[in-house]
Amino acid sequence: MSWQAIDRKSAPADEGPGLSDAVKEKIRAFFPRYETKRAVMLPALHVAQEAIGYISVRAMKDIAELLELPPSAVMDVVTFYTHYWTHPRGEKVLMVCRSLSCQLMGADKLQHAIETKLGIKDHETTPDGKFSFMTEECLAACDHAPCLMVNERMHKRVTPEQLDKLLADADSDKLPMPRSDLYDAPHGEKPARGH
Amino acid sequence: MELIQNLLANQLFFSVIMMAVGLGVIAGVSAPFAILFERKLSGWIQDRIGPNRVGPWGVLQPVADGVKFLMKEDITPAHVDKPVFIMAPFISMIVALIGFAVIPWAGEIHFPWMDEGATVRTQVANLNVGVLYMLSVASLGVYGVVLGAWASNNKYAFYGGIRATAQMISYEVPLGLGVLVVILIGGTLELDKIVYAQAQSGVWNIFLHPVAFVLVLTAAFAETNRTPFDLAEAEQELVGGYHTEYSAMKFAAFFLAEYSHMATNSALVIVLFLGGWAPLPFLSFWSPEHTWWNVGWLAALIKFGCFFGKIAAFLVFYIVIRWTVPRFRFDQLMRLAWKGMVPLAIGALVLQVLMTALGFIIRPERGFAGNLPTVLFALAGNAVLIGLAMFVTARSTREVTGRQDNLPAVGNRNANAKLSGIIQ
Amino acid sequence: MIRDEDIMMVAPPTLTTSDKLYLPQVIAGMRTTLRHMFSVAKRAETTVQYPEQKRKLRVENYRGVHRLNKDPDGRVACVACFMCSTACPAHCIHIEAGESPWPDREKYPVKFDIDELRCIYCGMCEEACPCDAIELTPHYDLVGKSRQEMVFDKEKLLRIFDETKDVKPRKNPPVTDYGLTGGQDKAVARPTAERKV
Amino acid sequence: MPKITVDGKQIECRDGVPVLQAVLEAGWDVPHYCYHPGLSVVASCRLCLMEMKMPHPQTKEMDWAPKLFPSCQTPVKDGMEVRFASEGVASSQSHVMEYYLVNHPLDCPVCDKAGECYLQDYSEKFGHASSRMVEDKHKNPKKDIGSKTLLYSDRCVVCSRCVRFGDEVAGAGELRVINRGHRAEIDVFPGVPLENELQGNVVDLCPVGALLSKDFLFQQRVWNLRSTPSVDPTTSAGATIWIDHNDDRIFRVRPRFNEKVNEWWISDETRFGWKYVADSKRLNQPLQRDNGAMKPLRWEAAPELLRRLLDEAASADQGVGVACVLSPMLSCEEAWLLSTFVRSRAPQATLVTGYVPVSGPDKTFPKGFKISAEKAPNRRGVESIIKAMGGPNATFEQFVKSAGDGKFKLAYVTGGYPQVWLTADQARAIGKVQTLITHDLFESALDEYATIRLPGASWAEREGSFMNADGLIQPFERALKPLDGVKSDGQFFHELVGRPGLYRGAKTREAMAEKIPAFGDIFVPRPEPEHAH
Repeated sequence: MSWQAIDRKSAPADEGPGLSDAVKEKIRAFFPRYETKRAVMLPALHVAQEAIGYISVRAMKDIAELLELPPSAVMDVVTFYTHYWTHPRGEKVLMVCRSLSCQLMGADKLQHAIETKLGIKDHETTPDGKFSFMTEECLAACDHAPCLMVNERMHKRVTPEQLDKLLADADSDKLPMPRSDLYDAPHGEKPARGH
Repeated sequence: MELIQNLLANQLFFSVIMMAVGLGVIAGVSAPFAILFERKLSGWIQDRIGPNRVGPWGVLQPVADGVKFLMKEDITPAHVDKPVFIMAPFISMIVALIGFAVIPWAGEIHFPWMDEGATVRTQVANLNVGVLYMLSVASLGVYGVVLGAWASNNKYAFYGGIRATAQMISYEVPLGLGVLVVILIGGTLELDKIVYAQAQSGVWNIFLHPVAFVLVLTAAFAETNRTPFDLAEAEQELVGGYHTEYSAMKFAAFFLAEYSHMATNSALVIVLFLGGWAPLPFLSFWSPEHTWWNVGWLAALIKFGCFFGKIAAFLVFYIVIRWTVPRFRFDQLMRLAWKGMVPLAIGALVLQVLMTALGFIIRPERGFAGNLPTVLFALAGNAVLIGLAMFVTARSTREVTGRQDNLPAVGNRNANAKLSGIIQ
Repeated sequence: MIRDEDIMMVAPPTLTTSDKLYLPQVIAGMRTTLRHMFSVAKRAETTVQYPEQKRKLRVENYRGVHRLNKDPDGRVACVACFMCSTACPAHCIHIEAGESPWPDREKYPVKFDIDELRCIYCGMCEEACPCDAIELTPHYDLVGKSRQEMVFDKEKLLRIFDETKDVKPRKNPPVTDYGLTGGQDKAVARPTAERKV
Repeated sequence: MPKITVDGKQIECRDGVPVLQAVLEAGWDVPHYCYHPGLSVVASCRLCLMEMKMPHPQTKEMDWAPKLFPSCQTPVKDGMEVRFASEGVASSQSHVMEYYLVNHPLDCPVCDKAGECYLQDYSEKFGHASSRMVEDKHKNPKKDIGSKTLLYSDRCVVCSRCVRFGDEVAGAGELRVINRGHRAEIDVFPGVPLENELQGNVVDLCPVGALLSKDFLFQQRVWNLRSTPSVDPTTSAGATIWIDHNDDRIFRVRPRFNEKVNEWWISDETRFGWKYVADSKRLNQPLQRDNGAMKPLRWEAAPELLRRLLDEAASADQGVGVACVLSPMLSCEEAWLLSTFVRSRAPQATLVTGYVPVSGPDKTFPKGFKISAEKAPNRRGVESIIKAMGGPNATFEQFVKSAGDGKFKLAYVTGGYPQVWLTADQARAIGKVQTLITHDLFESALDEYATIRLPGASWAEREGSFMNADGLIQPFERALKPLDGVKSDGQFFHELVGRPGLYRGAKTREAMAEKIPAFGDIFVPRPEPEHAH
């Protein structure tokens, strides 16, 4: 077919890293908490993304195998949520809100500044692997618009002028609490909520 | 030389010659050339040139056509009644030709080498019931059409045949009545005598009975299946009508028969109404005392020429009518015959009967002037007839053309209401 | 469905007595017929002695033999959508479609035959064509020795385009973007501005 | 039977169906994409919306509720009152249609679905005449997602029928919706293509031209095709199908709804199993052995010749030495005509059930769709005819054995299988029969022993009925003219028996039902509602 359809029949040349046995074990640990294995999908994906930085094709296959689902079902979920990355991301992911309040308060200028400064667009990563950029539907902090999130840390009322400083700051993504506390721990103990 | 002269003095031999002339000239030459002439004329009428590729001005077109007809594949479809199918076109042809047997081409001719007072007739057979013979032969013409149509075993052909039958039967009535008028004028059935009477008096029958003339002429058109009476071969609805299944020479026979028929019928009308071979009306060209018009080659040729010229003129008339008048619808055709022509023809007949009863009789020996009162009376009678016809027609509410109110309703109620409003 | 208000009833003409008598009208008709018959000068004007003389045609709308247009790259413009053969009342167009060898299109006619003897030159194919690929040319003197010869194939129809494009240029500029590229290649030819209106 | 009022008209409907299904069955034309009676309901296409009467919150009087409800997700309830003929519904339909067409490419001329595309139909009936979209259309790529299927995701309306079919009916779930919002598209996991035995159905399911069969791609425009109702000839399940054909060529086979057998689906085996019909290797000339060499035989002379041969073979012993192999590829009517013929000349002739190809075990899919292991359509039909005819009978193996023992003087062997069905050994054993008449589609190992070899017609060129493995007798019609030189089997047997006129399946069935009453009871599936898809 010379008018070429994308070939989806053969696996990509680089499937990326798979899940190690330890990570798989970590996912299996979620199984007793839910009625079905399918329900473990979201935590499993988080675990996987945490382990290898993004969710590779190989990882999706591994998860599908663990959850006894067709791999396409995993891909369905992965592509539905914007926070799951299907390709490697940088150390710091900058997220700019594109919802109404932030946009009114100048998030578009902020986005433009980031894009020109780093030379990347939505869901792209700088060549040096330091920064990735994505737009976000709502960061739930409209009173502090425009917001910018660096990894899991929220920065409020960010202006393009502050951007240089922010990018230079090595601790810009540092959280006020241990990261693991953000998620439900596997064994049922109540995690401490941040902020 | 003497032998030839003797032979030429022999009526039988002369009849054979006339037969040869009739067949050769009419069927062999004039019919094909009438076809060419028709095509030429129709071309002119339609601002075209007409056939012009074969020979100068296309005069060899009939030859080319003839060759084509002969060389073409002669198809006899599998489903036809074979003997009848093959016979039909030739019946048509023969019937069209035998009518010429009684046509008095140039009356009687006396040649110098013949005995005093002896003459030969330029006629194949001088029947004392010539008119009847003509009528019966003309009505035989329908056989060719009907047999061909029936034998074709094809619904279109069959419809054509049915139409032709109904049409011929209908139009023979006014034709016969019109001819009867002429018979009553001269009191004879002999064509020859009818012509001599007109030639002697100079009163051509057309001047006595123009209405009868028009009726006979119209009926003659219908008898030949020419437009506007060619319903038997109406292309729009019947493909080719009765000759749908015919091809090659068999079709050509039908075709030639039509043209021969035209010539025969014109000859009949000419004899009956237009003085036959008499060159001019109002003048006496012959009387039993002065037979100079019957003597010698020259007279014979002039007379023959006159007759033939009249036929040619008639053919032109036929052709011009064909390209002028559109075809009738079948119900119109029937209405014209039965409600128009038959009453008028009866009227003409009554007129002639009245004339005979009242003594308004043509006496050929008196010449034109002597017969003037008769002519005037006849014309007055005809005027009355026409007036009556106009009176009746004007009073008739039924539309002669256009939509028929007894047809099934079409469209919607609204529209029909509008329509009936228009009709009433 | 014909609506009531669309029906127009035409009243049959009312006939005068002379109309009803036929003959006066026949004679009036004959006058017309005879006038034409004797008007010699007119006759010469209206008849053309084909093939020695040829009539001047209005090239834009004459419906002669078909041609298959080419796009600027010289490829057949047809996308084998079968609209012409569907619209054809004489069923004289026979198409076999296949995958095109070009990246910007997916379908093209592998075979495109028109039976010029069956064709009634109604121009419906031209009307139906969504990419103005089939057009009727002013070329009308069309002869052949066999029926087979009169079935024009794709190559012949494309050749006719080469022969006739000077006389009759393609009616509309070629439009190659029928959504056929599937968005993989943004740089596709766009309809010109005038056409977009 | 609940009664509901639709557009002021009361209709009776089946229990437990959605309003949409009920009104479709009652003849309403309600647009819908995502709803399919064989799949779960998601109510995502928002086209089948209706107005419904509900008690007013304050006055408690029944009144039209201000919002619209998806009729596919609302089960019928006795006394319910709904309407589709309202301005609100019409405007909703037209606006939803406009949304669907925002990004849909206008490539109908090259789209194989055009003509049976519901986007086209609904756009025409319920949509806007023109698009207000002035921006460039968002174009998703074309995807090669399997050996038999192509996905044009730019044409997709994301009704998710194919996804649900994969999950629920086929059980493989290769297709998924990826991304979300206006970026949503259907896709497979890279390297895990759509390869299941029911995959062809997604092409029929797709209401637009997004999923296309590679086999049918660019072959024909659908409006040129004529559909003939038929029955699957490849397995004993008896799936009912449509044969879509034009100019005496089959172009595709589609499922025909059948509530008792295959519902809305067919397997790929059935869908693509017709290819042998157009095989150039098919026999197309009756042959007769004359001094060792095969000479052409005229069809007209064949009945007389067969009668003579049969009479000769049966003259001495009432036809004990005569065998007739009734292939399970024959229709019931044909098997009956042939056995009647043989028995009329040789009352003691042995009737043999032909070879029944079997491959693997039966396969059952999650919702109960079955692929049967028996690869012949009419084994039960032939068996019940042999049983009803009485007299000597045998299985195919027994026949081969006794033929090898030289028991038979004459044998009429019918084949008609698309694949090779005889081993050389079997052929050699059957070849011991002195007068061997074969009637087959393709050349076989029997040919070198055959006295007369008749070419058979494929099922698409015949008519009659098949009795499926569950005993359901389902008629099928003739779709194609037989190949040049081939006579339809039924017609030939009809002439052999000496019945007047042309062979018609239904006529023969009537005559047959008089002799074997069981065959009077044929099953014709109820037609699907006109506006359903």
